[in-house]
Amino acid sequence: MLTVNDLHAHYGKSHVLNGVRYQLKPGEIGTILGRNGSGRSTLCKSIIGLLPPTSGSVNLGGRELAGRAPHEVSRAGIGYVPEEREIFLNLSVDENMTIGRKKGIPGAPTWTPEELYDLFPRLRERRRVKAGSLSGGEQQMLTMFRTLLGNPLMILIDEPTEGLAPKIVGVVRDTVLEMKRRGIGVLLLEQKLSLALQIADHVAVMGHGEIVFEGSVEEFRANHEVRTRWLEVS
Amino acid sequence: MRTLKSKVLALTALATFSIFSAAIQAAPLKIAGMVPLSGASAATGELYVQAMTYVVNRFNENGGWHGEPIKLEFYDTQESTGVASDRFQQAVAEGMNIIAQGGGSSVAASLSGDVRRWNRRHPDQQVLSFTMGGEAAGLTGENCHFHHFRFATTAAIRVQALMEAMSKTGALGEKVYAINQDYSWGHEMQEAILANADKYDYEVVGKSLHATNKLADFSPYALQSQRSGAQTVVTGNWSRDLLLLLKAIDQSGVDANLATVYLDQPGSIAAAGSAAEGSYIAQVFNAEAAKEKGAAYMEDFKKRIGTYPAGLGNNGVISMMMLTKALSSLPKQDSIDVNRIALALEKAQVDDWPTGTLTMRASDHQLLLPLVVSKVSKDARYKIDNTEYGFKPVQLLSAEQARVPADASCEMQRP
Amino acid sequence: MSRVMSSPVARYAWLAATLLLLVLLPLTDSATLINVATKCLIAGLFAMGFNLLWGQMGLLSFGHAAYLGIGTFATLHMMNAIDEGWGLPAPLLPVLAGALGVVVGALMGWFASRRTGIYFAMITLAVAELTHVIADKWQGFFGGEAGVRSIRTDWWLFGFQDATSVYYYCLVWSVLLVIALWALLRSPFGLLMYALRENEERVRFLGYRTHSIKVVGFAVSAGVSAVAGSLMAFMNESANASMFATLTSAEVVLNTVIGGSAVFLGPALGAAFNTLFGYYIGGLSHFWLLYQGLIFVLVIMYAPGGLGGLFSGATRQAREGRLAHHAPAYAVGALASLLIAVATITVVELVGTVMGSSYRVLRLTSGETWPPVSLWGIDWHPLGIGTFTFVLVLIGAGTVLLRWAMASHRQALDRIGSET
Amino acid sequence: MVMDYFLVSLLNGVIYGLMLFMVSSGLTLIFGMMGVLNFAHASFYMIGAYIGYLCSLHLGFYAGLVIAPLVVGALGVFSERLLLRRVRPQGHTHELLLTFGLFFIFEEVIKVFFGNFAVPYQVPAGLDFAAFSVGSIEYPFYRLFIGVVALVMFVAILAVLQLTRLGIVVRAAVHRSDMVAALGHNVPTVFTALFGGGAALAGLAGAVAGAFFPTSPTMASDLGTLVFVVVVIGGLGSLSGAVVGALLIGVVTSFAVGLNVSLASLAASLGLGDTLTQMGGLFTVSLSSLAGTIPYLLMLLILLLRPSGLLGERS
Repeated sequence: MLTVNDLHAHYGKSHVLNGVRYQLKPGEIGTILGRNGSGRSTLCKSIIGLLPPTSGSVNLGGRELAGRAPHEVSRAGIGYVPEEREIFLNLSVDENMTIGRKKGIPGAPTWTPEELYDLFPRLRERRRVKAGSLSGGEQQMLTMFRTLLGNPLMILIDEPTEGLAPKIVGVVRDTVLEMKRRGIGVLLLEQKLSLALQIADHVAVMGHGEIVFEGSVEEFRANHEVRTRWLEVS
Repeated sequence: MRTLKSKVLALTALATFSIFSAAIQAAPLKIAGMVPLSGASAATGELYVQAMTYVVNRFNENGGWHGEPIKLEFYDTQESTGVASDRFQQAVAEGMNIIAQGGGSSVAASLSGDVRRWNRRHPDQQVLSFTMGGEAAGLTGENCHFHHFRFATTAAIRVQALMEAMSKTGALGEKVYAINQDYSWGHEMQEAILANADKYDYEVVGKSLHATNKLADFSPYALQSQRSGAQTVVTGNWSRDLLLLLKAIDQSGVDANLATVYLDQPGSIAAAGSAAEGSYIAQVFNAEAAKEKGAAYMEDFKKRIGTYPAGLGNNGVISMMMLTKALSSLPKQDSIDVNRIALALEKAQVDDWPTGTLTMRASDHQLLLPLVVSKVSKDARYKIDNTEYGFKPVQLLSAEQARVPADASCEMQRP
Repeated sequence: MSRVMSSPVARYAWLAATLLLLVLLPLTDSATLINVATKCLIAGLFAMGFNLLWGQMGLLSFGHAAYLGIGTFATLHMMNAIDEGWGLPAPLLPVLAGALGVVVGALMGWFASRRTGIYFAMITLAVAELTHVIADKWQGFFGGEAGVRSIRTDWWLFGFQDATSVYYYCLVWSVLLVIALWALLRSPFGLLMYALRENEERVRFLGYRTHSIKVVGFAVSAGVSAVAGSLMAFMNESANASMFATLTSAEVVLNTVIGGSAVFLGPALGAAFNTLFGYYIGGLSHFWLLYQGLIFVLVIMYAPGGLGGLFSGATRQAREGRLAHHAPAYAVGALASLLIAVATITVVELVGTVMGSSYRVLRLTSGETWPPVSLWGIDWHPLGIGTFTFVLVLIGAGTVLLRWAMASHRQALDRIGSET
Repeated sequence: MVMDYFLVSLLNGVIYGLMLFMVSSGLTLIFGMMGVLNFAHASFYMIGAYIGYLCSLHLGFYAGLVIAPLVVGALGVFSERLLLRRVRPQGHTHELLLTFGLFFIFEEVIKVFFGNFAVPYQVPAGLDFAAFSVGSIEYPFYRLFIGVVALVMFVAILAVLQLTRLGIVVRAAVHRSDMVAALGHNVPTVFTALFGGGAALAGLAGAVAGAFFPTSPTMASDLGTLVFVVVVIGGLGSLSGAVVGALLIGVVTSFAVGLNVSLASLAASLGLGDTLTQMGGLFTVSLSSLAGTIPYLLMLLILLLRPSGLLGERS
């Protein structure tokens, strides 16, 4: 189980995370919503070690991970799919997959490249092609597959459907549901409300570096004030 | 900790100083040896230290200058003009009378200029400038002055000697290629090579000037000389540029003789190895050429200093021999007057130098000295750098044969 | 209360004392000392000019020798012109040389500042290489190997024939320019330069043409460097093209880093330190460049703020009355460093001597396999147990003490942290 | 006849370029991955040559080709782990300055042990013969040997980078090291390995080339800025760029030597008369004497026109 407790982080002198608390169980899909600048992506980076938090705790199944190097966090079982689909443009699809491959910790669900390609056969057809020539949707799938090959316990996906065609969004949804089926905890971080509300088990909203709302999808839908104040632009 | 190396070397020198320091007299003559003791040219500096110590010790043991031993101090120029200027200031502050430079032309030029300005400002504490190592023409040309003396050769002298000996022995051929470093020294070499063409009946089939100590690969130059069909390649290169050129020419199988100037720098033969075999050099001294006299000098030097004199170190010996000769001709003085020493130097004649007579030309203060043109060979009597090679003499040129006319641009103002 | 009152006084007291010391220095009547001090002033001014680019704008130039050299040669030619009867007043030479430096610097800066970071550094390096080649080839202006020589001429009531007058000449110019630099850094333009370093985009969004700011900064930096070159010409009265070598550009970087680029007078401090080091240690040991390199690396590793940073840190601690907490750690640290330094020097000097050619001669002539080497008045046997023990004990003790000092320093910091 | 010289010139240039590549390859990979321009990289080349020389005295020339890269590689690992990594938090400039200091120290330490002059490191007798002759020109076998070693090295680096997982990780880290770390790879360790590997390559280059070119303490400073030129021209971080840059510099320098053309003679041949010749100075300097400067001119042009280099990616 992923437990984030009282997490603070700074960019230079600006305080960007202000005591975040959050929990996610295996086999659960959680979502954190928030506008640009709400601290959503920073939370992601702090959890996975790209931006070491100034204080607080990130705990995965009893192991304290706050302040550890990214590769240690990854090896502890937290996978990360970045917002801007940071695939390695100069490498082929297969090579991108190779980089993600690792043993994973005992008991974590395991994946093979072939079964991942089965989820999105188009990528298999293009496995020898340089990743730079892939379409946005293909890149998004490649980023997710790459991370899954590391056999994570939990996966953080930043903006999974940003700018994608509806058809691809469906593939993303199916893949996320497959992760849940296998027992991975999935945390979706989104700006808009598209995919998350269809599949999430619970919803949190971030603003000013804090969690300002937490509850079920129904509670969130009912709470008009949270939506207008923290999410919808206008 | 001060200059450990020279301390080790000057052991003998110190021993003799202490004998005389008991009888303290006023104002001994002080010589400042301005040589590189650290940095890339430190080994050359060491040769001067050995050589000057050798002559000065011998002179002091024989009673010095009217019973007064000469003092010899060394200053590390690091082969940099800036540092040399600092050391000059230090030396005059410590009362030195003669600033004797060993090393490259740029330091020589800078020190000669320092001395000229110093003497203009301090007429009551004038000093002399000796150039033991700088071969740039300007030192006895446009920049000559009364207080400066050169105990080294120039490009014109070296090239003429090489051509004279090589054409006499038939090694020169009719086609000559000049490869030199692209700065004033290399330019002077090239001019000298062009200037001697008619006299020794050869054609300069190619000339290259290359960046100094910058290139790593000389094979293109070897190729150029090959292409030109040259029978002799003449170069004034030194140190690294010489080594690279030697190796490139050797490895490309270029079928030409190589005529050099600075092949006797310490370490050059060792580093070049067989690539140097057969190369010619115009040398200030070669013991084998001087037969018994040469052998006697070599052994005496080794007995006193612990090693044979080598390469440019001989310029140090020559300069100190000329100086001590001049001093001996002067009557006893109460205070040191460098102008009288300078005038005596102009008339000094050294006859016990193994390869021949040494005199000073008064018009430009250029030493007239015999030269030896030699060839790198396994047959040589004295081996170099612990290799199997040495310099086998080809021809000994007397001072008269080796002299070239004084540079017309020298306008010396005499006191 | 008294702390607040004393802080500016303490700050200016240091400056005033230093200045007084500099003004009174010629009283020592030591030609050598005055000569070295003049060199320190010139190197210091050069480093201050260089640091305007780096410390203020974060632009690292590897080619500042070019601007120093331009100032030097321009001045030498002007001095020769004076000697031939032109009516230029000698005290104005640095102004003209500096103006030339500004013009050339603006031109070069216009090219170089089109890029940032490592690319900027590479452009300056390439320009410096090319300048060096031009200086080498253009014998008419740069004089080739023999260089250009000149002589100082007196002007009006001022005589420039002795070292003291040259020293004061350089001192006056250096102090004037340092004050000007200080004023520039505190002017709105100086703040703009600093803002540019922190966040270039934001400055651009504020409506400033960042490229022009950089060009002006580069030009001023080159101008100050050219004035330093001019003073150098005035002092040495000669120069040759070798001053354009990469080494000159490298030295000013070394000086600035050792002195500390973030402290205003840091570069000058570093330049003075290195000049004195080269002059005095260079006369003592053939391996002084190695020691200088080691000091440089140690500064980078353990005192990234340089000597200036250490000094200003210590004075700040003194002002805030905290120096006493740290004093034991500093003292022990200094002692430890001394022990390690002595051990290092011993090793380097012994190895260097034993590997040297004259030692080989000594081995051959003395009949001994490893004759002793004299260092600090002691005869050391290169392979003797005593030598090894001495070195190991010193290094061991030094390391233990150093660790203690660092731990104690950390504790003192923590204690202060918990108090406040 | 002219063709012969053309071919030999070309071969000379190519082989010199390949040698430059041997030294530059590690430099460009290290820069690409961590953004550090390692000033001390050419020092590794020099140290490799000295270790090769020591081995040739006691263990034989070929032992040196194995031992030199190992020792220099270890030195690289040591420098990265104990020194560079400690200043990394202060930014790239500090790393660069640290390597700048190391460059000085390495050169001075070599001088302490081996003195200031070149040491007699020789081509072994077994390799010291003419490979072939073109007309009257003999081509030394050892030059070809240098070229072959460089080619083998290039192929080996390519194979490791293209075919092994480590290679893929390195290539990925050159562009996005943080993402590689987030996928569970220990990037600092990969960097240490790369730094050591790059140093080892430079060490091998030194052991091979030192026997042909003199092995002296100035080897590093002679090549120091030239390898920067190679990687800048090729594109910082691009291995194939380093090959292209190195070959370009090698060939251009090789041919420039043969051209005794100056600005003045060009102007004269264009019918502009002798004015430039009379002006002297820079105008009469021949191109061949500028051979050593051409790389810097090329670099300046590249930096101003296409700063990412010939094959580098635009950033």
